[in-house]
Amino acid sequence: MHMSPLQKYFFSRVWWYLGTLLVAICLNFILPRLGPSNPVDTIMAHIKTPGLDPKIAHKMEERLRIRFNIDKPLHVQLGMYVYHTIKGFVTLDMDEAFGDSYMHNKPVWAYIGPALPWTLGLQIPTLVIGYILGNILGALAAYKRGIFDKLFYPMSLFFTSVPYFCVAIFLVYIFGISLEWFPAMNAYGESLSPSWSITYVSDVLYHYTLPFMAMFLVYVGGQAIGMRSMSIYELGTDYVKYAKMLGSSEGQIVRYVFRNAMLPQLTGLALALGMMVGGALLIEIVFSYPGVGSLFYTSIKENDYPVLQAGALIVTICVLIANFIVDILIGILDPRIRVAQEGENA
Amino acid sequence: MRQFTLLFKNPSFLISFVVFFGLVLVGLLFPIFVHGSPVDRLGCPFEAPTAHFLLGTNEEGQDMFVRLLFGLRSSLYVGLFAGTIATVLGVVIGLIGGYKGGLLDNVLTMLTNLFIVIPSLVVLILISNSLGPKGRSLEVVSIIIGATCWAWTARAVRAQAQSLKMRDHVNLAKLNGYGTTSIILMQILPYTLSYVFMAFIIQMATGILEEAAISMMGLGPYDSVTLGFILNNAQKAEALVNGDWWSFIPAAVLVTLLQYSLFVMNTSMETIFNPRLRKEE
Amino acid sequence: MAPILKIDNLAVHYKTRFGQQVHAVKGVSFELEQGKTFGIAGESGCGKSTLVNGLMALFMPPLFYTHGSVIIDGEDITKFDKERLRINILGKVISMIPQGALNSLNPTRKVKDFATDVMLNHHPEMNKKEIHELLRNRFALIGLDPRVLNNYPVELSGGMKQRVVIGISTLMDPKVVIADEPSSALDVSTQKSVIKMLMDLMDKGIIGSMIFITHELPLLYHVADDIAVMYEGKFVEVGKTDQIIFRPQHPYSRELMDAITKLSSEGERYDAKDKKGVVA
Amino acid sequence: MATGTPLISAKGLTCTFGHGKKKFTAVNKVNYVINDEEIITIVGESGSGKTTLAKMMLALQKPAAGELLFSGKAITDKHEHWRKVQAVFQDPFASFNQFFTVRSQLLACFNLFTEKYTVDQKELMIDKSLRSVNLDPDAVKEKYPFELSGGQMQRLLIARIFLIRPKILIADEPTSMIDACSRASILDLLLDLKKELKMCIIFITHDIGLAHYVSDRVFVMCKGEIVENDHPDKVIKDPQHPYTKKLLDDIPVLHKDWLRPAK
Repeated sequence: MHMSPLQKYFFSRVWWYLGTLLVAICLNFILPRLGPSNPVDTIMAHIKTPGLDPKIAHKMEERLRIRFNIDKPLHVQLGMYVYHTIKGFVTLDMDEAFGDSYMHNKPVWAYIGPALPWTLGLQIPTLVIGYILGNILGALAAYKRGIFDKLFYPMSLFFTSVPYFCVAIFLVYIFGISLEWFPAMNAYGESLSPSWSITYVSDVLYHYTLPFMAMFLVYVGGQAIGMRSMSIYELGTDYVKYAKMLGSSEGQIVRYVFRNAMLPQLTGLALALGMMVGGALLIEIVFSYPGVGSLFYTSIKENDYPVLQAGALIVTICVLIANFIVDILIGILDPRIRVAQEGENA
Repeated sequence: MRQFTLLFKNPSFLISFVVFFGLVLVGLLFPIFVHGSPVDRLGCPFEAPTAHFLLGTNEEGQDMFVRLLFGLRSSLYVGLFAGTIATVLGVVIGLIGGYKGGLLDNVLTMLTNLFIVIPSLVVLILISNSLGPKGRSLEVVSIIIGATCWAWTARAVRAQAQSLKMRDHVNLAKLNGYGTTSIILMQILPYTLSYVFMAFIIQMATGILEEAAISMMGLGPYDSVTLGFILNNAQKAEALVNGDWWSFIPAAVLVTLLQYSLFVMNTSMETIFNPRLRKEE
Repeated sequence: MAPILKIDNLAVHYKTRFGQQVHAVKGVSFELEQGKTFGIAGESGCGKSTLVNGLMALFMPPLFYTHGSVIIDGEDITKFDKERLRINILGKVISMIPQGALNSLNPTRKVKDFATDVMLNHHPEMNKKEIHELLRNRFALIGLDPRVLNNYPVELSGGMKQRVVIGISTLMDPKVVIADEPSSALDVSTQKSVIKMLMDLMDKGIIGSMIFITHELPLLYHVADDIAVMYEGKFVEVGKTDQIIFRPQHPYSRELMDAITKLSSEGERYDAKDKKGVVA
Repeated sequence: MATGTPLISAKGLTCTFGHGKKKFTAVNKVNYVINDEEIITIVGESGSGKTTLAKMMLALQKPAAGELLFSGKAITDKHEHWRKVQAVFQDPFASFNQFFTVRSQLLACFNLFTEKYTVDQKELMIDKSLRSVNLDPDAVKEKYPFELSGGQMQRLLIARIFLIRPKILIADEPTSMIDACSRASILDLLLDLKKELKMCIIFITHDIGLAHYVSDRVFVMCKGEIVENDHPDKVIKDPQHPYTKKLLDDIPVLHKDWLRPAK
């Protein structure tokens, strides 16, 4: 079959990410079992109360043992787990994919499903806006230098080095508690119930301000620092010197530099996504924002192990998808990658 | 070397260096000056700062100032420990993959990319949770942090090793009859040292950060007060909403200060060591 | 005949990051006539490449103007402000062919688009279609396959990139072209075709005259009418090509010429009597 | 004289890189014989396979096929091989580790030797080798490579050869990174060394002038094959292969029309 270089690149990435997904699913099974106790013991320890009839407890344990296939060899357990997860994803049956939470006798998806939109709604806009603005500011700093850069650089450095949750804490304390400009907690007022009414939406946006700012500041800082040094590098390249010698305008040069420095920035983004998303989950805890991050927090507190595991998988999958999108963007924007694919063909 | 004298002439490096090592000294030497226990109930819950309790007390009436000092010390300890593990792992994996090439390199690169793409915090949460509260000593937490955060260093060191192995001084060492281990240690490693040193600083910062992060989640070490643990307590006791600033702001400031000073040290070193950026002036 | 370009006592310095001034070009004078090629010979580090910037009056930090003049069309372009220099002179009246042609093209821009950018800088009144037409014609005229216009630089070989760069540098029929080691990274056969292309551009009148900088003297012998030998930022000797190559006066030029004649396929062979090897 | 077994002989020597679609043949079924104390020049443009050919002789690159014999024997013990076959590389700046002094880098050669020397003996040998390449031992021994000039470093590389005293020296573009004026003196130094050690030198170069100046025989390489193998006068005056003809035609020389009719 004849494929264009871009298609080839696309498919090679698809395979890579599918492979990574499989590894992630396996890790998701293996990692929780590294410890001394198995999931059934963990759950039982939580359920057993002094008043519980030992017979009922025993019966419950039996059922859990069957559910978790705990008596089968580990590789069979792994196989079953991978099978159910993938089958669930393919048939879009999330209850099959993630199973039930035994703490509350509800399917895990009942927790993850409602939490995910809040997390995505927080992460995606901050990431996109932060990325774009950060790059513009970074390029400006590299190009203008001078006073602007002298002020801007340490500030960006500050925001990129401060942990997300610390920024969140400072913002909550200053703007939420002391000044009372913005609500410090939750995603919407307690008296409201979710609907598409203007009151509700504007209340959500009002609550959105501080968590958004906390993440946004860090993203912008990080992107700006990276873009600044990439642009400085690009400004010293031969093609920029040549363009200047041919009388290219400043604006022209800035456009070249911006475009070409964006590419390594995108690669950097792909590499950093895992770190960034992990850090940003903590923001939700500070704001009691009802997303996956807060879900982690409560499920750890309640020792609700299936929810934790499912949350870990869903976050990993989201990061993999984001990574994949960035990779494909790079392939589209950078002619060098297409040519490299063609070279492999020759 | 000349580069190091240049480094100490760089004001931002100097300031961050002084701040960081100042904090290290405080973390090391405070028991000489401050006596007190981080866990004993010494006062009433949520006492505001006074001359007696410099930073007030928390929900259990523990002295926040003493807790903060202990927290600083254990956070630094995690940073150093986890940073060392991550750096050593990253350098070893990167050097071997980059120098050896072939199948081994393919496997190591794949592993590295996996660790980069999969969010390390998620992995940390799963492992820490499975260890159970009794399994998480400060050392164990440091080790698992180190074992999950090496990939960035490995990636960069691998790239360097790969280009260095083409250099003629490596060929010359081969012609002198030296083996792989000796060549990696004597001919490749020294050239990556300035990078490795910078990576170590970042890894220390990562170690401190990741510990604070999982402690915030409630999965921190059981045997020590860390800065993350203080924040977690404040969170649980809803100190934030109640405006008891002394039970969380100082800890957050300390984490920030540690991170910022390490980052500034790293970037100012980069401008000195990295000739690409040096051209800028 | 009046010279097109007159350089008078031009000096250029740059500042190091420790604030020291390095005088890379220390007072250089020469004249260039229509249709002639002026060769500049010297080893690496003698200030040749800094001189290129000086000749274009293009002073970008850390490079600074010290003194002297560059007179073209009766005007001293060192006195021009940046915008005037950029719009009226660079690429249009004085153009250059860079040393590192391999990296001189923007890697993410098609040849056509880059060339269009260059044209639009000087002729904003033109539209893209006109420019593309002009590009195709010009590339065909100078013996370049117009199809390369649709390529990205990575898709071109080293020799092809160099030719594309020459094509772009001479788009606006510059009066003076400065070629800074235009072929040193190429293999000999490609080098020859590139030099031929340059000479052809001169014959066709697309280029008025040329300044050719290289450390390869035999090459310079074939292309230059006059040669200056540069050493530590100064011209130690300037003269007609034959005189410089065969009867150099200055000790440095003499040493340079000796070195090349000794190691040439026309020179004497290493004393064969000492050798024992025999052709199998 | 070319009696008995030749010093180096190659039969059907092939080297490939990569595999599958990306497979690239750098050296393709090459045959040659090199005799004792000969000076051979391998001329070729970049990508012609000359450096790969040299690396195979240096046992730095394994051939994919064919045989390569030294005095009739295949390479078995690399240590022993490197006692006999050594190299001088193109870029003197890249040939030394910037982190060690000149002395310790020369001391590293003793790793090849089976003989045991005392520290004093080693020092004496190093001093002698440095003097033989016109370097003052006291002035350079404690220096780091970056404190020396390119010419000095290239001399150091030659001093190293003087210490090891191999039978075969492979010199990969030994003068291309040095300024024109010191080029000839480095070359003469190598040739003097050859006389003293009675070794065979194989120059790898793209400079046909250099080949003409020094060699007994010139190999011209093109696309992984040796297309010419003869006395330099013969190769230059009467090239057999069309590639050589074109190459000679394209090199600018002083006494021949190159571009347009003579001035």
